Amino acid sequence: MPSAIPALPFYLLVTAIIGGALMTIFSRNVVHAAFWLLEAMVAVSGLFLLLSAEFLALVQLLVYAGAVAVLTLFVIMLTLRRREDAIRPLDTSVAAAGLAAVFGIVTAIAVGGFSPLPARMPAAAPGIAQFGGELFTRWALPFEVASVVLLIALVGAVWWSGEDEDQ
Amino acid sequence: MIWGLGFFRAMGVTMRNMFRPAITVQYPDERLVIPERARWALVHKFDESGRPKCTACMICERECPDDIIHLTVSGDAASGKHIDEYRYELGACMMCGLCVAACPFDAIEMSHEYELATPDPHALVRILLHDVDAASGKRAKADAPATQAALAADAAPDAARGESDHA
Amino acid sequence: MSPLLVIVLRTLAGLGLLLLNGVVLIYMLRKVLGHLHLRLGPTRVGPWGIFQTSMDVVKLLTKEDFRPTASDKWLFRIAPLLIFVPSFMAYLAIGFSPTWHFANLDTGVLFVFAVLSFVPIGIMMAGWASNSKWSLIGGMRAAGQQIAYEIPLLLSVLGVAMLAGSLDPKVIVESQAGLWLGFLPKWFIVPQFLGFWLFAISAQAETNQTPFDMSEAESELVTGFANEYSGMRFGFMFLAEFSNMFVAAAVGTTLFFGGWLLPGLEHNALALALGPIIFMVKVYLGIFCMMWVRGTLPRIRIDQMLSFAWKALIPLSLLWVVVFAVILKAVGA
Amino acid sequence: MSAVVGLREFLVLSAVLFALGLYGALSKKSAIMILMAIELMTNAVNIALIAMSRFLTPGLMTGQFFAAFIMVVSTAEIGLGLALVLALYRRTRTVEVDRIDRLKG
Repeated sequence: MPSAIPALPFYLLVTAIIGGALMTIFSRNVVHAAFWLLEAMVAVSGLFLLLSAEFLALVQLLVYAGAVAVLTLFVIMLTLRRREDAIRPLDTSVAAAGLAAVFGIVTAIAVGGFSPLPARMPAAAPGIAQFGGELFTRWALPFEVASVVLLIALVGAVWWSGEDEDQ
Repeated sequence: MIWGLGFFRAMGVTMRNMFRPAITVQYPDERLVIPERARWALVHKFDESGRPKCTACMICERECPDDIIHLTVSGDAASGKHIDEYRYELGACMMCGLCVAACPFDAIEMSHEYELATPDPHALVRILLHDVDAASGKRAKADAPATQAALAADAAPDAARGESDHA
Repeated sequence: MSPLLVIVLRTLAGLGLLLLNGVVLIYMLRKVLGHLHLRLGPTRVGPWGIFQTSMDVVKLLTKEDFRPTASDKWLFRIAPLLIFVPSFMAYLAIGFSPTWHFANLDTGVLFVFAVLSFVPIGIMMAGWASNSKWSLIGGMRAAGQQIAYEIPLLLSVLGVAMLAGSLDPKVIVESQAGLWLGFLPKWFIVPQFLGFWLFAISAQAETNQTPFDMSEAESELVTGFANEYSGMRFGFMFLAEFSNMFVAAAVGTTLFFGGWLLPGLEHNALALALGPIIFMVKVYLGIFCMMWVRGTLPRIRIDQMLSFAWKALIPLSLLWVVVFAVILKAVGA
Repeated sequence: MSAVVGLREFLVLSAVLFALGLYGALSKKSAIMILMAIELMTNAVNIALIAMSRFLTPGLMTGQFFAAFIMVVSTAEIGLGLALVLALYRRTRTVEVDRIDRLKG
């Protein structure tokens, strides 16, 4: 039996995501921007829950809230010489706005152009056990590659940030 | 020694402590016994007839390193000295006991009165003697053997002080 | 009952449990630490001082709610909530017995770690918003500590997940039923002894307990992130810490000590009825051990703390995951 | 917007979020802000992938796996990016990308 996504939580989350993204880009305080980004990420994790991707929702929380946001905040605070440096001029760019608008319009036309987009979800939503099973059978090779990518990124990050200051 | 064994030893110590009686003295309900030579607020000694042994010789006032003993004396040697006021500033006293050590007549001592906290700053200035005749050498010779001993000690002050230190 | 009402009631029950736990744990901490140090702990308010904590709550509630003028107004207000709410959310995933739980989650253990990963954010937010360099440095230290010890904490759970084949608290507990060799309870602490030690050390650090409590040494050394907080805002952070302690002990009980199971008391009506009590007793024993360590060890420096995490705990836990996987494969084959 | 939330709404949300991220990444001068905008864009992609996976091929979960790998890659990217920002800040004392104009550091 196809099921529908309830409209109220969806639109609440949409408001949170879009609002968070807008505040991220248009708040003048870098630290506030990072916290707004975090808020948007948490709302995205709620959206994943609506789409019955529980595991990814939790990973989204762990990765973005636990790692990315804290890392971003750390770097922001390490690169501020004074507290007032957190307030930055609001960089605006007409060209970038135009490009983003063009992208948005083209995508909207493309999405609208797809004729029958399903409005209801198919009933079969596989659980976390199936996700795990698939991850270690069919997707085992990409999984291993991803872990190697992470390892290399880790080593690279340590290499870059561990340089001596007086170089 | 295996590394980390100290941790378990420490844990053992605290666990043994857990089942030993606490060394806490619950102060207002129970009190520690004050040691014999504890030095707290300064008081005067009185002879059998209730008169102070103080002769107003002013040695304590001179000896006090904090300058907190103030004697106001009237009268003269002929009619006998009269102590108008013996002022003792308890709040500034550091309980060194030099005044007691210096007193040739054994007329003052450090008491065991240690609950000295008070909300009233005026209570920290004490008038120990008020409007009394000072003991004279003649009177002391007449009726107080203890004072006689003190006077005898005065003749050989160093020896007497040495004795009292070892008492 | 309507499902919404059930959710509201369960949330309220969780909140009540959290507050009750907080009050009981603070009293217990003072008493246990006191007796470990040959002291008495609170004795004055009520018999054996049992109302001391309640009076402290009253004090916190009636204290002036003070905010530094130049602080970041909204972040300053949100930060205590961001520290408090995750530790409350973590209660939802704890199973007290086969039938007693706030929410039935397939990924309960992962859920606990996911929500608790918000705590460093709240800490950094509090440190930044206070507009004090000591708070800022304290916040960054505390967040660095939390992140560093989160990794061995997660890795130490992997061994249990491999044994039980699940992250559902219920499945993990049920797979610990029975006896090994006829006398040893089939709890996961036996095969996962090293994993348990890693878990215990990291949990002690994650909950800011004493060998690792540099981040909350706010009153003796001005290093805490909560320097500028007073009144109930500070109370929220304080409460969150004790609730994290309970969560850590509950997760440890679930993973390593057979949850609500006792050998010889499994799968019958009596076990079902006694389950929550057994669970709570185990959890409180675990908390007692945390306090015992807290009363024994002196505080270590922040750099020692971090190099211990990154240079000792994380490599050790990674190695243990690999070694245990190989052992499990060899035994299973 | 229709009362029933279908795939179309998810895709529109994803497109809007991506456009916002694009604008941020192109217009910002602080390297950290650019990285944050890129994170917004990867999140937009993840939303689209998971929504399509859920609506079109729920049994395969291909989109979910792609999203998981994107998360891995974006974590690696932000880790490296922030390390780079930190290294640049140490040399040039600035995080403004238009002030970092020397090829040989």
